Amino acid sequence: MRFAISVHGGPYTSQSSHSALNFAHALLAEGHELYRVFFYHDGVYNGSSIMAPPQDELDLYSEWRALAQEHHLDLVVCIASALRRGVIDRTEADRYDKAASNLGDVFTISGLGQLIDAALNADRLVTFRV
Amino acid sequence: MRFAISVHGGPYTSQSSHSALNFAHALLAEGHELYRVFFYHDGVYNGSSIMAPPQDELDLYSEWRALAQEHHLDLVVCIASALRRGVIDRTEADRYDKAASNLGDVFTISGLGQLIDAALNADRLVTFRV
Amino acid sequence: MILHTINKPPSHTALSDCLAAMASDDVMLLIEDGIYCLHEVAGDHRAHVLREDLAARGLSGQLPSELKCLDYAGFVALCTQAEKVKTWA
Amino acid sequence: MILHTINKPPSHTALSDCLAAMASDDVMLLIEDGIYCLHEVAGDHRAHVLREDLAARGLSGQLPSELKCLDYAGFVALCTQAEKVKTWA
Amino acid sequence: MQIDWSLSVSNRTLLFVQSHAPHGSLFGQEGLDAIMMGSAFARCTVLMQGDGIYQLIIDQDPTGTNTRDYSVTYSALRDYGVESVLCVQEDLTERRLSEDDLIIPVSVVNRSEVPHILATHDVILDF
Amino acid sequence: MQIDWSLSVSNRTLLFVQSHAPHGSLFGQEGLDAIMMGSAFARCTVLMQGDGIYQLIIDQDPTGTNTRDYSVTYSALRDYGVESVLCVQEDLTERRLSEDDLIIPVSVVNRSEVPHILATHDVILDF
Repeated sequence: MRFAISVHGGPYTSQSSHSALNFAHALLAEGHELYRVFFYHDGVYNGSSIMAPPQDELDLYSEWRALAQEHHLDLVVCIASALRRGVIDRTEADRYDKAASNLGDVFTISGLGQLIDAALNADRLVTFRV
Repeated sequence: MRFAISVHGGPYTSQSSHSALNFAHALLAEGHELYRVFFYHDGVYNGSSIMAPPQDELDLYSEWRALAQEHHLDLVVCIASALRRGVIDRTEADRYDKAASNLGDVFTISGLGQLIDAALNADRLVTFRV
Repeated sequence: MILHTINKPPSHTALSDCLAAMASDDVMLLIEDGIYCLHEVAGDHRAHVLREDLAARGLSGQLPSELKCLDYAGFVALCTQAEKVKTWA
Repeated sequence: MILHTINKPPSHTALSDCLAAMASDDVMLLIEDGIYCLHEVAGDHRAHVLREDLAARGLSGQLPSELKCLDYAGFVALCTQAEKVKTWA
Repeated sequence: MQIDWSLSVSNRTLLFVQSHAPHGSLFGQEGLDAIMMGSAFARCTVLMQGDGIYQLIIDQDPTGTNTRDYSVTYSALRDYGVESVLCVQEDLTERRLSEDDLIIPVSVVNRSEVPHILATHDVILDF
Repeated sequence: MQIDWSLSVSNRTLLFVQSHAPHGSLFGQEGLDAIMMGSAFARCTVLMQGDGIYQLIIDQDPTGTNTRDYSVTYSALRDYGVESVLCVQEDLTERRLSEDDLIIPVSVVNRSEVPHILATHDVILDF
């Protein structure tokens, strides 16, 4: 079955990122397809490549990165949510004249159409909320 | 009277940053002293200099920056909260081998001792929560 | 005298938690989404509402006449009159 | 058949909102802080709890015997059996 | 964004559920952004659930809070093809609100009808 | 961090209020960090209020959630000089908890005593 996941909570701040990651692992282990993970609201902070969590805590960014590379996942951060929260790639940094960018390389910035597309084209949309 | 403010919510995501900013303006206008603004939990995201909010919305980062420069404010983001959430200055970026830093120049990263110091040395601590 | 701030609607426990913890000479200020508690605190002489948050939520016309309405300067003044601030969220 | 997830304790409205919106053949899964609702849903044949979240909160020993306990693989299976997922937070 | 409606509109129906009060958090505003986007691709229904109904109160003036009055955007939903904005009678009553307090006409349903509303849409998006 | 206790300990008393369940959010864990820091500079009391009492449930095992079991850190509070961890009898009862379910000994107070607790500390830090 084809799943899509939407993540609303910021990493560490809310459990939703941890739960979404665990759920993604489980569905892939069961042989299902993960069509897309769409990061919305504070979920976009998951895309930041410059988080430095304590060494005895899960490194969520590395976890998403490893999972995405292993399974060729489509990890999308919502552009509107991300811009106002300061999660940007090089292109957006240039466009808005910001001195740095922080989006990790396995994440892409895209519009809300990607959420709607996932809702319409996946068999199941599972949202992890704050 | 000497005030201290603690901000727990992320910019835009929760109203707490807007409220704290409005409260800071008001107390300074009334002639009070603002000993420190301590950003904790998601409040540390206020220190990101790479947010790009829509043009018709308040630019919280610029607002904090202008207020701090006008009144020589001590704006402190909690180091433990900030590191795990990816709000870091150049020093921390180097220490943790991160490709970028994003902390604005009117903010400083420091420890929780700054919150306790503010609680003990200000006449009033006002917290803006999520 | 303690100033208690509430920033959640009646559907959360903030209001009832606050009321259970307030002394008779304490004061309360509804801010942010706490504004929606305005009917619940009507008649409580300790209750205040923040004018800017009230207007933002479109409820200026529903303010019970006995509720004291303050702007941010009044919020600051209330903090100076109270010995400390307790927040309920 | 709809799968309803709840991730807040009984002090929030998530549980009562969910119960009011559930059909008799829907199912419910307590996740995250929704685990703390386990006593409130005991006896409801539609209720399930997520094992990992239950253990994290130290309540494995308090699980009412009639409540179905699932791991993440079971959560995934429940999603496939349901037509869609509704979340309550 | 250019949309070829004849090609892109899906047969699946989307139910958007707004459950948060406005201004205190960004959930409502970002949820409405998602509704607008959804309306371009599918038939959409909006359910203002619980505290979500507060988003529709008329005459919101957030000048003093510096947040955004996005409630006016709800008035544009009809132009986007969203014909059905629902709210629950009990949610209104508990909050001392009536339809006259709202910025747009809504379809008022009873709480007992919510299970049917959830059942008759293909996908639910919660905010 | 080196602390010269004789110089730095304040006369003011701090009341830390923990009001969130653990794991679902980071408030409890970061609140406890603040308590530990506070204990180095002042006399501190901790009040586990409402859902905050859930933080003290014994035998939490977040291996499967990948969150952190910081509840064990509460056991160290006494060594940090924090002698008083309070909780409210009604909060326990409503959550079907007893003192035996908790990882540390607590001082159980009645809800009616909370106003006095708030009144008798100089500064309140809420989490």
